Amino acid sequence: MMTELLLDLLLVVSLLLTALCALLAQDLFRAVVMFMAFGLLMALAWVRLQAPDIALAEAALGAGLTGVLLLDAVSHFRQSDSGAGSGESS
Amino acid sequence: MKLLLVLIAAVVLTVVLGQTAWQILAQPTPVDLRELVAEAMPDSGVAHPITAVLLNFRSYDTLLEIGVLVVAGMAGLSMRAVAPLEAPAMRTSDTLLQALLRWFVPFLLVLSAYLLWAGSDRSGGAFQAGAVLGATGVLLRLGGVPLDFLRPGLMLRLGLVLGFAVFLLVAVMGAIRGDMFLAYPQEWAGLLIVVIEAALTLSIAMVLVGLFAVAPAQATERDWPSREGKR
Amino acid sequence: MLALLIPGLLFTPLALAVLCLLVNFRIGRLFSWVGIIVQVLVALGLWATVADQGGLYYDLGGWAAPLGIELRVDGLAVTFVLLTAVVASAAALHAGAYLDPRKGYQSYFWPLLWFLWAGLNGVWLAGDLFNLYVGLELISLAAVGLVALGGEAPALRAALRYLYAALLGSLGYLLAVALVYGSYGTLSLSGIAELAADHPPAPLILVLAALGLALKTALFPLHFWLPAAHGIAKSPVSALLSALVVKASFYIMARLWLEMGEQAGSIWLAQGLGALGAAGVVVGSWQAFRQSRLKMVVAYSSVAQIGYLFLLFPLSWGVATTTAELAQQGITLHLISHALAKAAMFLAAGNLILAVGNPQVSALAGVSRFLPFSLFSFGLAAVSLMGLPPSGGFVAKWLLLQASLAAGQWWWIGVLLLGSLLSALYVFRIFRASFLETGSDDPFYHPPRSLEVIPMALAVMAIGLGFVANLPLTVMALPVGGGVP
Amino acid sequence: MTPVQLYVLAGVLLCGLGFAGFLLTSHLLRKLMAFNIMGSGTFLLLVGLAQPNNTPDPVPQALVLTGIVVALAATALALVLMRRWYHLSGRTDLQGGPGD
Amino acid sequence: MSFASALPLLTLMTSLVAALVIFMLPEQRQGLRTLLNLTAAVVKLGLVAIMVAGVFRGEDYSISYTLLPGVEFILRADALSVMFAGLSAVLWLFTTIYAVGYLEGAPNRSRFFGFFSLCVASTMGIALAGNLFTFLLFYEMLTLSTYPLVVHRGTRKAVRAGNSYLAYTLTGGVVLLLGVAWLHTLFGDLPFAATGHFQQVDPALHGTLALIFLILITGLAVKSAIFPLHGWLPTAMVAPAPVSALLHAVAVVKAGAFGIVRVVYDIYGIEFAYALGVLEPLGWLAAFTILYGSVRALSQTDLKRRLAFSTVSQVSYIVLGVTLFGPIGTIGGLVHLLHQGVMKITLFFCAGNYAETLGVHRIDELDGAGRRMPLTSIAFTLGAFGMMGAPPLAGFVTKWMLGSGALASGMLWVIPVLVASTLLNAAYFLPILYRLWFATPKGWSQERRWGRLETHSWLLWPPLLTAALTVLLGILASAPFSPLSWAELVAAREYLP
Repeated sequence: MMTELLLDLLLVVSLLLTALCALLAQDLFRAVVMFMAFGLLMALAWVRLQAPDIALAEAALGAGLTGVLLLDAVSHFRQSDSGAGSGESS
Repeated sequence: MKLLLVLIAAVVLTVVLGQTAWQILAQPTPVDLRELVAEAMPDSGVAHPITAVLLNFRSYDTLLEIGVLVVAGMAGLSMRAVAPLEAPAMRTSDTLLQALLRWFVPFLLVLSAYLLWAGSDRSGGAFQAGAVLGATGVLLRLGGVPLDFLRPGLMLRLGLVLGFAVFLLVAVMGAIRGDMFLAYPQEWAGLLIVVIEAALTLSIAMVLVGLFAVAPAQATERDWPSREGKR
Repeated sequence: MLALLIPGLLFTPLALAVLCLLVNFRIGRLFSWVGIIVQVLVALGLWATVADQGGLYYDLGGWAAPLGIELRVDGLAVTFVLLTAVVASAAALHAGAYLDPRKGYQSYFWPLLWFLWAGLNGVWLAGDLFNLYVGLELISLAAVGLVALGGEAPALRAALRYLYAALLGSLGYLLAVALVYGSYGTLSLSGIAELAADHPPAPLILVLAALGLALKTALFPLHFWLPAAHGIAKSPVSALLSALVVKASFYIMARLWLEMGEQAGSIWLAQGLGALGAAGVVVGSWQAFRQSRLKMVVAYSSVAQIGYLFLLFPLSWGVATTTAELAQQGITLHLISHALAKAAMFLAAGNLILAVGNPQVSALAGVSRFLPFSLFSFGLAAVSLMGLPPSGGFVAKWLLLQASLAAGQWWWIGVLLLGSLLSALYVFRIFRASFLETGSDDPFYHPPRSLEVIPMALAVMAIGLGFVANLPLTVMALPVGGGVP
Repeated sequence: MTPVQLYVLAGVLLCGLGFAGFLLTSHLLRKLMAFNIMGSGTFLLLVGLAQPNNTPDPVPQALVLTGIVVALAATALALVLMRRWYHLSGRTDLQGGPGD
Repeated sequence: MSFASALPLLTLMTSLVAALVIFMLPEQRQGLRTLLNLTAAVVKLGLVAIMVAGVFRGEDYSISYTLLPGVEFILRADALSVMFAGLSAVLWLFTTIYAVGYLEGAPNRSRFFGFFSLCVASTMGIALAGNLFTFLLFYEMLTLSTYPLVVHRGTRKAVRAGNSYLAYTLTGGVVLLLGVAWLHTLFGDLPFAATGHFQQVDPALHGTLALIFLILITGLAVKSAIFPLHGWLPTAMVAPAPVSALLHAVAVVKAGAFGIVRVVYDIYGIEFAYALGVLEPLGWLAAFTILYGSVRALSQTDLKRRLAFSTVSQVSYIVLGVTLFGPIGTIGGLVHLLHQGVMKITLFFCAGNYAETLGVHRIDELDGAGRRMPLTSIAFTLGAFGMMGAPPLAGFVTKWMLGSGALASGMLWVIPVLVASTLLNAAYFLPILYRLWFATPKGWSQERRWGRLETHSWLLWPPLLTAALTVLLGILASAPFSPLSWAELVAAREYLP
């Protein structure tokens, strides 16, 4: 019981950390990779919430496809834009 | 200033939301849909409750949701004509990716078929299967496989709306029979749901690949000469 | 009868969306003409039936409410369905002549339009919170697609800003839905309304929904995305967006408020929303006055007119039932007359710009002499917009004044009266420009009659609403009578 | 503390995080990720709040599935628009550029 | 719906339908347009005549329609409304004839005559409105339909005048709306009824009622150009002469004055209003406006502007008459509503003739115009003497009644105001008359000729006829159906037995 809760806690903390990294990473590429990791961790969280269907969908759609789409976009922007994003926030 | 304001707003949101969520968790709900779902399952035509909810009890949501997907696909398609499909930049010469694809694609196709089939009695279903199929398409595109059906034309648009059209036809059949919109005849429910799911899988994949394909390819310096000046 | 009308209403727009996607612009136009006839007839039939027999719940898929999704077919919903049929038909007919069929991307106009129409019908009738979310998203994405159509840089920019605002707004609403489901275990609006008395909803639910939906409705100061999106889109699209799309999110907000406001609302939320609405009236009007481009004037005017809608909240919270009814009637009439008038205005503005060949207000000199018809439609619409009699807008303003006086909330009176004057300020700026004489030569292109007649028809309806307001007011008050047909 | 409470808390925090991220970044791609993070938080709340004892409730799970697809559609559309906007203006935000 | 109850609606429709058809007519169809205009004017005159006869016999023409729950749209012909309707119908006929001649060959005539007809329709609506709500509808419609007439010339100056006109009248309309809505919230729908509604009202509401009275009068005072809300009137002079004639004599300022009459007599009731103590301040304001307008008129060098300030002054006679508690004062005010219209329209027609024929706008250019245009100048002279109140002209009747009314009600301070105003009238009209008849002509640079007549015949007849009316109204003041006897009829109904 306790270990499970610890595992859950670990999962939640890493969820938050990856989310934070995805938002704060200077490099856009790294941000997207973090975002994909976030998606995979979300899939795990869904398993823990007794929702295997969502877990599958999250892995396939959330992490997988969204990630690929984002990555492709990054490579599109990348040449001129690496590391500029968050710095422009006003 | 903005930073401060937004942070305060976000913190307030988090605290109040957390507090409310806590109260809600502590109180039982006056209605429990689980029982209703369990009662209605035998009439749903499928064995998996989530599939039953998605494609039978709340099928109207799903119908509109596929509509959203088609709209997104269409809006994307209307943007095309900047990057021709055959743009050289799209072709990759990465042999590793090519090799990977050769092994990976069949696996993904099988996985997609499995997910679709599994949907009626356990986890899985059209969305997951469609997503996997879509991912396969995206990989193929990244690998430089031309995928002729993505050329602008009737085939692409037909693929885009096929699932939606099938769903819609089934929906209106209910009304034509004198029943409610979206009602299935009970003995046919299982089969109809499978048909809808199969068509949806194809369309979902199509929309996703389509949207991926129409995004303008990497811009070259001469496309935006003013860029440097702004920096 | 209803057994066929409701499926017809849901099915035709979606089916037409599919059909139109598969063909080019001209054939799509042909299909759409047929679709328009069907939709208008069905909407009229539905309205007449409900006016005659009262409203009802329609269980989609044969599954009754909390498990399935029910449609709430009451007087208010069918009134808006009819309004949508009228305005969307006008915009579609106008677009058929206005858009250039030679541009390939224009063929996407029809399917997007039909999806938008389907989404709007869905939202008016929805009786389920999550279904409202999906409907809202369908509307938003279709609207974004319409704004972006053609993919020019300014349009893209407007579309992106719009899309992002819409996404954030929807999430706010979805959060509220999550909280509702967590509290009640059901999503059915009627079910929640029954439960709300014994299980008061958390105040945050309404606040979140209000914020999210206010962003989508472009309530000041969350209106930043609206002028660009409505001002840059093609005129028929602008007409749809201003007349109907922003109203959909407001409608959801209003329905939530009327079901849960008594328990979850507070005087702060009610007065706060009203105050923001009032600020929107003033700021929007002033901004409209300062715009140099004709369509931007009309777009900012939407920001101002949307502000009035939010007076619903203070005027229906903690007041006598009759006062709240007055406020509801006033707001509904305002919504309808604004929809008609604003659509007319955008279409007329489109015609004027087409004729003058220049989007600036100052380029309108001489228009009154050579293009009196288009200007006159614009003027009639403006009469309703300013709330001057005889028009739907005036009757709405009258009811709102009555409600404010009866509620003893005199501060809204100032807003209503000042708003009238401010709207006159920007409207008459346009007339001033067009009454200037330029000379005896006619330098303008004359749009075809078919283009000119449509805004006139809408404007005449906006005016005529002032004379027949009693009828829609009676019908929109019809509650659900119960039962399946 | 039960696991569900933990995930609900995570949902709340993700919402706050995504909200702040959405407003504070100007890069369209980052905004989009923030939107998705906030969306994930909302979905966690939707499911988590509905099953306080962690007995699965198929209805909210189905809703979340629908929600994920809608979010994906929006994301994909945003990406297409964003990439085209970048193509035409060379910008990845909406602060300036043509038509402002 | 019988013919009798449809009469008010038909009267309204004649000009409304005329307006719509005229809007549709192509610019070149001048003959048809003129025919339409004149037919509509004559038909309307006929309908009003029938109603006048009917009301005299004691018949009641009324038609109502429920616009909203609790809000009625009422058209009703009572003694007061047919009085105003009759004035409008008669003067509209003259003005139409005049306008056709005046605008010959000018552009935008479809627009002009369309809005012209709408304007008259609104005035008819104001006359026939059966309750405050209906009155408000037409009052606002009047604002909208006169704007295109004011800016008709399309010059920057005209457009600026239009702005000022709108700024005043729309604000006034909004204020009036507030008052009407407030009354409605308190008392529901209030049809106009002789002796008013508030005899038995709860004394606790007196303060509120006084405040609402102030609001209503403020809203109405804008159009009736009571100081300090008169600023738009002189500016609006850039409009074409027939428009000025209509604005000053019939439509706009009279609508305001008529509204004040309605509010005082048929909503509050003169006795209640007097008891409330709101009449006397209004009387002072009217008196001040009378003097102020006259003094300002003295210093104007532009003919139309001088006439405009004269209007500011003269319209307040009506208001002054209303505030004099007692039947005689009432009669004086009501009669002036009609007499002033006839006299002032004569003056504006003449001013238009001078401008069109001789290109004269300033008073010092009028030297010797009487010899060049004797008929016009005779008409002008009659109008001017009428304004000054010289017997036996129309203006004398009103001043006499006002003076007697003041004496009867014991408001003696009114007498010096009347005397001073008469002197001032003389001071600004006599110099004009002197220049017309006795100064030597200096020649006119933009003179135009129309064959034998001194000016275009369509421009000549209207002022001659209205001038003749000025004389007749004075001489035949006590004849049956004269304005005076009609006003006596009205006054008899407005005071409690």
